[in-house]
Amino acid sequence: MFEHVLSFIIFLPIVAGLLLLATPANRTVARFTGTAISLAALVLSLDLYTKFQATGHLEFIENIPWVESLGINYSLGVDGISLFILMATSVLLPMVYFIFSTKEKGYYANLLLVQGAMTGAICATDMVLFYIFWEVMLLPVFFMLGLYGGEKRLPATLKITLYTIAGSLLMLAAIIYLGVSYHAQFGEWSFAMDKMANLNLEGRVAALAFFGFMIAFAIKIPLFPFHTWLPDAYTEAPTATTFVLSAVMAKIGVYGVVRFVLPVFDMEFARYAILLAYLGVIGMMYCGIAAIAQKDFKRMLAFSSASHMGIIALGVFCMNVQALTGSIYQIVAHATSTGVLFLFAGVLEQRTQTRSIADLGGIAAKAPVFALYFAIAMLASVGLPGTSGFIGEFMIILGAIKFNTMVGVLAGTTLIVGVCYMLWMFQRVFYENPTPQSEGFKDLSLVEGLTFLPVIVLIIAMGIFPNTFLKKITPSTELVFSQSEPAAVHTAAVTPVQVPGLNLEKN
Amino acid sequence: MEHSVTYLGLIPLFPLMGAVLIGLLHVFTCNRRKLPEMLYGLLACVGPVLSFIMALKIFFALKGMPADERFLSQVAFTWFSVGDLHINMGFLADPLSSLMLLFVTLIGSLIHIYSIGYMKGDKNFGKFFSYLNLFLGSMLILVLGDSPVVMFVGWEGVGLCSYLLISFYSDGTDNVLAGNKAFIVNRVGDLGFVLGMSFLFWGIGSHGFDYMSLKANVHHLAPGVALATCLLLFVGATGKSAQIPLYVWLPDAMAGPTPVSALIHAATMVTAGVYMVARFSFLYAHVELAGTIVAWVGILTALLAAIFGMFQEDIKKVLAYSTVSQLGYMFAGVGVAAYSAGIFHVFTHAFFKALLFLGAGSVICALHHEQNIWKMGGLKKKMPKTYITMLIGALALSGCPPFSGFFSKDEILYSALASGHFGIWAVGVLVAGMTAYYTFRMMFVVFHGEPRDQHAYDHAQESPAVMTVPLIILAVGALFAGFLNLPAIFGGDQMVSHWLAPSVTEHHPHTGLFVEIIAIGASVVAFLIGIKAAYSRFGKGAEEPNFSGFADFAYHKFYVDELYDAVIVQPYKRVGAAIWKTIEPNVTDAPVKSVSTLYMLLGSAFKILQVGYVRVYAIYMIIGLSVMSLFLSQTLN
Amino acid sequence: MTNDLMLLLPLIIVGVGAIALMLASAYKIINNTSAALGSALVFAVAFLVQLSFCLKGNAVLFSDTFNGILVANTFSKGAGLVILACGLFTSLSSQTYFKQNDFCSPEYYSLTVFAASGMLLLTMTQELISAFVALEIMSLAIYILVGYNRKNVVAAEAVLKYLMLGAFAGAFLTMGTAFVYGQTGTTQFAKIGQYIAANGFTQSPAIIGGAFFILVAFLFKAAAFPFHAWVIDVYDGASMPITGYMATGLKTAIFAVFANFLVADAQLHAGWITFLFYVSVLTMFAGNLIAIGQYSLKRMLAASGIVHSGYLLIALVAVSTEAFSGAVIAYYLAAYAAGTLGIFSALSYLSGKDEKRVTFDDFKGLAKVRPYSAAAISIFLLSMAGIPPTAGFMGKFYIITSAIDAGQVTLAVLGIISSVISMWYYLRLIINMYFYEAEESFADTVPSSLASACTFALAFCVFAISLYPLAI
Amino acid sequence: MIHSYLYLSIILFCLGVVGVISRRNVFTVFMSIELMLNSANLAFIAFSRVHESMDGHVLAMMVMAVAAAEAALALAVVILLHKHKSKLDTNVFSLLKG
Repeated sequence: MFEHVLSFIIFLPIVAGLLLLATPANRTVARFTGTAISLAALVLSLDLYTKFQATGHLEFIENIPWVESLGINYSLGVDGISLFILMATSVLLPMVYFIFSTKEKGYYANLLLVQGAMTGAICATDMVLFYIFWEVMLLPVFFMLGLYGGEKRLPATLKITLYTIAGSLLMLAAIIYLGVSYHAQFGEWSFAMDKMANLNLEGRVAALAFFGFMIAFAIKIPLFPFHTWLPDAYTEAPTATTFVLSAVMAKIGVYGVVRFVLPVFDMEFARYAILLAYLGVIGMMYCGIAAIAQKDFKRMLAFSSASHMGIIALGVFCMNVQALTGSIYQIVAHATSTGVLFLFAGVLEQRTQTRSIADLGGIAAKAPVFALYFAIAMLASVGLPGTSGFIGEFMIILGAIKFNTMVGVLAGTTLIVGVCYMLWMFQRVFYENPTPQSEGFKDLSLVEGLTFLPVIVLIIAMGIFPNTFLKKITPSTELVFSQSEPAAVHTAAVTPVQVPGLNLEKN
Repeated sequence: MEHSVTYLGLIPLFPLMGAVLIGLLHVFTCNRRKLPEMLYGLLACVGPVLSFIMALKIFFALKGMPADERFLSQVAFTWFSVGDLHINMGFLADPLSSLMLLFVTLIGSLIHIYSIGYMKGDKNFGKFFSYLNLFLGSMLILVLGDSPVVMFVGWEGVGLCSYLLISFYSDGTDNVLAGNKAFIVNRVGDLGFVLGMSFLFWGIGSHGFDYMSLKANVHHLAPGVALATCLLLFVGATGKSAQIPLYVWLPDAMAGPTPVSALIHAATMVTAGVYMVARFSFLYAHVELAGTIVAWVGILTALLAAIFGMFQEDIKKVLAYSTVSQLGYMFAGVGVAAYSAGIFHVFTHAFFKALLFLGAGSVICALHHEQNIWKMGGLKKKMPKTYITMLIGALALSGCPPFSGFFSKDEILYSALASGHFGIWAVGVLVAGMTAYYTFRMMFVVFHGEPRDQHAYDHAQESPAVMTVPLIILAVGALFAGFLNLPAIFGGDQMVSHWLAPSVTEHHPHTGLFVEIIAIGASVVAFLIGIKAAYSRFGKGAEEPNFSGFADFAYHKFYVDELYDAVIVQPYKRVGAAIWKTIEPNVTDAPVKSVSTLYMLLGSAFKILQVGYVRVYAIYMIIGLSVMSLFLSQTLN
Repeated sequence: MTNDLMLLLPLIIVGVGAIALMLASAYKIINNTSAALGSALVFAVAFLVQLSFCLKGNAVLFSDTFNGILVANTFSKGAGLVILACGLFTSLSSQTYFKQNDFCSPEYYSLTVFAASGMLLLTMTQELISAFVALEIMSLAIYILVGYNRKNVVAAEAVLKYLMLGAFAGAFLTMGTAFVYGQTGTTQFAKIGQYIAANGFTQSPAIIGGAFFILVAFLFKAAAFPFHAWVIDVYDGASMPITGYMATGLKTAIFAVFANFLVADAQLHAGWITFLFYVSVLTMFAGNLIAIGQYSLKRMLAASGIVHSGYLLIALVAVSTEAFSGAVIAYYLAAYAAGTLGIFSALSYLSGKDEKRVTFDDFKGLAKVRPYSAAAISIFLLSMAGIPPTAGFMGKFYIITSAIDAGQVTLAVLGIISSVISMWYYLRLIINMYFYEAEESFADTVPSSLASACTFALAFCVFAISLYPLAI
Repeated sequence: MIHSYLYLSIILFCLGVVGVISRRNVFTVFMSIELMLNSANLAFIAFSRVHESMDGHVLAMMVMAVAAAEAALALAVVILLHKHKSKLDTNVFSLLKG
């Protein structure tokens, strides 16, 4: 069984979800099934984590030919980069079932489906398979958002769906282009990710394919200025969906860049990295500043999430191992901080029936445990040392300085930007005097407290003992750059797009 | 000599564990039944006291070593390691950090004890001590960290704790705002720190990013990068240590409980900047320009804060500006490469400033949280212990020989003069006079003269022993700490300077006795003039003045807060609103919207074309056919 | 000879079955239901026979059978399979449809089978006049089926439009055939190809003009821009199962003969590439733009049919004349047929009496009342939209791959953009079904029926086809 | 000689096209289509003569047969339409549009 553990982690939730939808199960059964299956996936993932060798290469490989004439395989595998996103998915999603109960069965079924699809996208090592999971993971979100979202859910649903599909279809064209190029250059069909690094891509079409990938990922991440679907979708979506979107799905966009764009399009990447890095930085500042103007705490968190994603994406564009590792680390950290903040926002909304910051106040005194949890997640989100948020952010800024001083300095402002809106919100919601809505605020129940506890512990543990986690990531990230070593030789000949900014070496 | 030990990590761990324990106890009990305050108090004091004992142990361990090999280190574990970047969770105790450790833990412990009395009856008693312990723990990490990154943990930690403690009375909006301000302004500084670290790392960090390795490789650093690093790190220091232009948070930080102010101003937090510059003395010594900039920023801050201090009416704000001003001195000291003098001033300042704050707290407590000095007066009789101890503190602050402040401040001014920074020295002397003036203005108004608020005066009484005993201990420190670094001219042997010598890169200029006497003389004269001026105006009781002209301007702190608000805060908020209300829907989202609009328009156009007349469809076919024929004849020829 | 006839067996079965059904209904031997089942039986038997031929492996290319008029290769067999399956599902869902509509007579099913025989012949034909005859066999049957509801003026209008424009296009086909015959002296694809290979395509205006006219006729039947305008109205006027039949079976047959004609010679194909490029792009976009403005589901599906014709034209542009297998086209047709037929069979039982529910709004909240039907419809829509893991996605994937492989990157990208645009109107129906409260209970729909069985079988097919690996 | 037949055929074809797109009467339209088909037949016969084979004649016969079937259907449709609206103007039948 263990050689197929990835398939199990992927298809257990999918099959369970489909069964739930197909049978007249009631919502208690659905919730129970969801809990059990997601816990089962967690157990499998933990087992996988402990057995992971950290060689830097893919492990737990499964490979079954599918469309042999085109070299499409059902192939799975994880390396240090995907392992962490996989773990974030498996660890975080079970929480949802414990926290929110007043929903229909389809809600749980969709959650299971999205979990399976996301895991599939993370583990797939064939581009076509990846694409299939990539698209499939949008569908449950579409239904969850449309069925269980807030009042203005329909425009938000349409926008996120059309926007992301538009991007991903462009990626499909790019994927096919890669497959065809591989056929042209090596005489055999293949869509395997690891083979694509051997491709020698040049010219205008290659640049277009690069943008095909980049736009798809930029929309998913979302990178400025492709983020406009985000505030509405995050705000209107039910909490669990927002959580899934921000904690995992957005990360798969970043993961895609690392997996596809970085090894395959080394030339284009070297040429456009600076532009993309600026987009990341601008997005971070833009969304961070916009967050301060929000009156709805969920929307504020949405902007905050977008702001952080800008920084995470930046780490990938900096083309050095510190920044990349920082990004991967920050992916998990962000999932545990901002992602969890969305869950807390859901708890707030559930108990006070409002999302307006102005309607709340004084909750810290009413609910000290909740306030403590919230504060820890918030501090992780603003990157306080000792929490998970710091390590990644620090390494990204460090790497960005190396990449381009100007970008690095701007990236550093995330320290300030993040803290501004977070403290402002914390002040309004948790400090000051209670309002009628928050007057009877109940603290977290024992079950809720225990459910969140692992994440809170994880936030602290990731801040204090990051190396236990990094040990599994770094072999893979270091490999990304050692693999493109020969490419680096000819990327040296590439003139990057001219953007103002100092270079450290020139100082 | 065995330099590797295993107990360094315990020093910050004691208070941190206390913080976690107390915090959890508080969180889980505060809304049910209250635990006795004494339990929290005891738990809270255990950590700092144990740390203090450990600090003594370390001090003596170091003392037992040969002077140039005085260090202890501990690598607890690898914190993170990626590529060239290896960061250990490591601790380093050398003379510099051991000195810091000693007084931080000592004063920290005293403040903890004092707080038991001060916070009596507060509903968040447990929370307060949890924060206080956390604060001290962070500071100890900052002091002990063996690399800039570990230091940064404490650096940010104290920032966080200052936020938590300043907004401790969290139902008041102003308090929380003050907390926010402290955290955000500190974050601005932290940005500088992080960027500085990054530059340093890419410059020389690949061989190891701890102080030892950095010191060994500092000569490889390109001059430009070195200057940038120094200045960026100094930006961090201005944030933490409240220097121009980031000093604005410190006076507002008075919103927190008074022991917190004492802690922030004396033992932790604000001295971190000075300590950091001293830590990086090898770097600053490498770039002279950076040092000069540091010194000038410091001394100008000292001047500015002294001006503000002369017109404050809140007893704590007077002290707050005096702190900013004294910090300016310290930076002037480290800026002119007199690191030991700067650190010595940190050391003495810790005693007398803690003393003054705790004394002020005692006064405030006695007057039921009245802080306006113009509502006080004549308290000398009611609170003799407080008065005497505070007087000692005030004399030390003003630089009256032989109190501790005199020696340390004098050392700085002398160093400035000796190293040829005449301007800095001159401003320093001026500020010394102003310091004496505003300090004694406060003393005279509060303790002398007639009571201005009879009702409050009648109810005022001396504080309990748990508060006064720390005052007395601190007073002893404020009196005698100066003798530890007695310069040769007074027959001393500059113990502290020699102790610190292995840790900091400095060279003592050799000047004649004449210069030294000028420096001392000028300081004493300035002190005397200042105290005379204060006495003549406030010595026999004075009424609250109405400010006008420059005084009014200074009373309003040159409107710097308002300026920042108008230039930075409000525009920032407006930009945020503009992005959300205007830019996002009309600019960023415009392409998306216009595409969908275009799409719908084209859709309705095509709908019109479906007219329903079959003849027209035939015409479409013929038109299409004709166009295609044309096209064909074009392409095929 | 026996072997040749064996390979024609499906066609023979269908033809004989059609005649038998016609006679039986003329003599009133059978009622509507048994006619439906009878036609379904004919289709099923023919389908199984065809399937057994397909599974038997590579058939011999017998170019001289019937003097080179017909051919039975993998492509024609695959297309034949699709057509027979379409016929089968159409018959079955018609049976349910006529439980709610009362204009049925047993001849209806006979005509369905007749149409299928024309389609089958069309897939196999290798000659212009037999193509014309097959086309007309198919079309005449379909004309009648479109106007079958004689009491309905809309159906009459639809048949008028279809017949008039169809005959108009048929005239072009004959004129084109005449030109090609005049220049080459033959009407067989293979010999035309030889002639062009020997003498060059661009040299002779008669061939160019003739081929152009033939293409116009095919493009008309395939509903390509600018010959698409009739499709919307005719599909709208026809009854549900027939609309589905037209959209799938007829299209399959047309694209089969289209492809067979185009690959007759490399020069012929090359000569039309640029032309077809623009036609396919315009077809996709025109279809999309028409579709977004529609309120009626049938009209929307008709317009989406135009878009899919555009994709198939991409495949035609990208086919290789040397090693033509038609696998991509056949796969796409199968995938498209599964989706479209599925929707129409679902609509056959959901639309109610006299097709009273046909607009988007009529299906609001369907998921609350009929969750499984709504789920099936969503699957079909997603397949048509090309969302994985449905057959529609794989079909689109193969088409785009073949286009890029043939160097048509621009066309591929435009195809992708078009499918982004198409997403909106497919999603619109899903949104209506799922995200609104039910306005009515759909109580009058036939609860469990042949049509619903077809629907779920097709929903299963959508996934099954997607997993079936294709050998290009 | 062949050219004359071809010109005639093309002229007839064009007349048919013009008839289809310009006339509104259903009958006239169908007659125009018949004209087009017959012009094609003329071309077939003429080409048959050029190639000196009988193929063209066969083809013409085929086309005539199909045209006859179509015409029969067309007449049925005409009757149907007349029953509905009592008019044979094609513009009357424009319920389906948009």
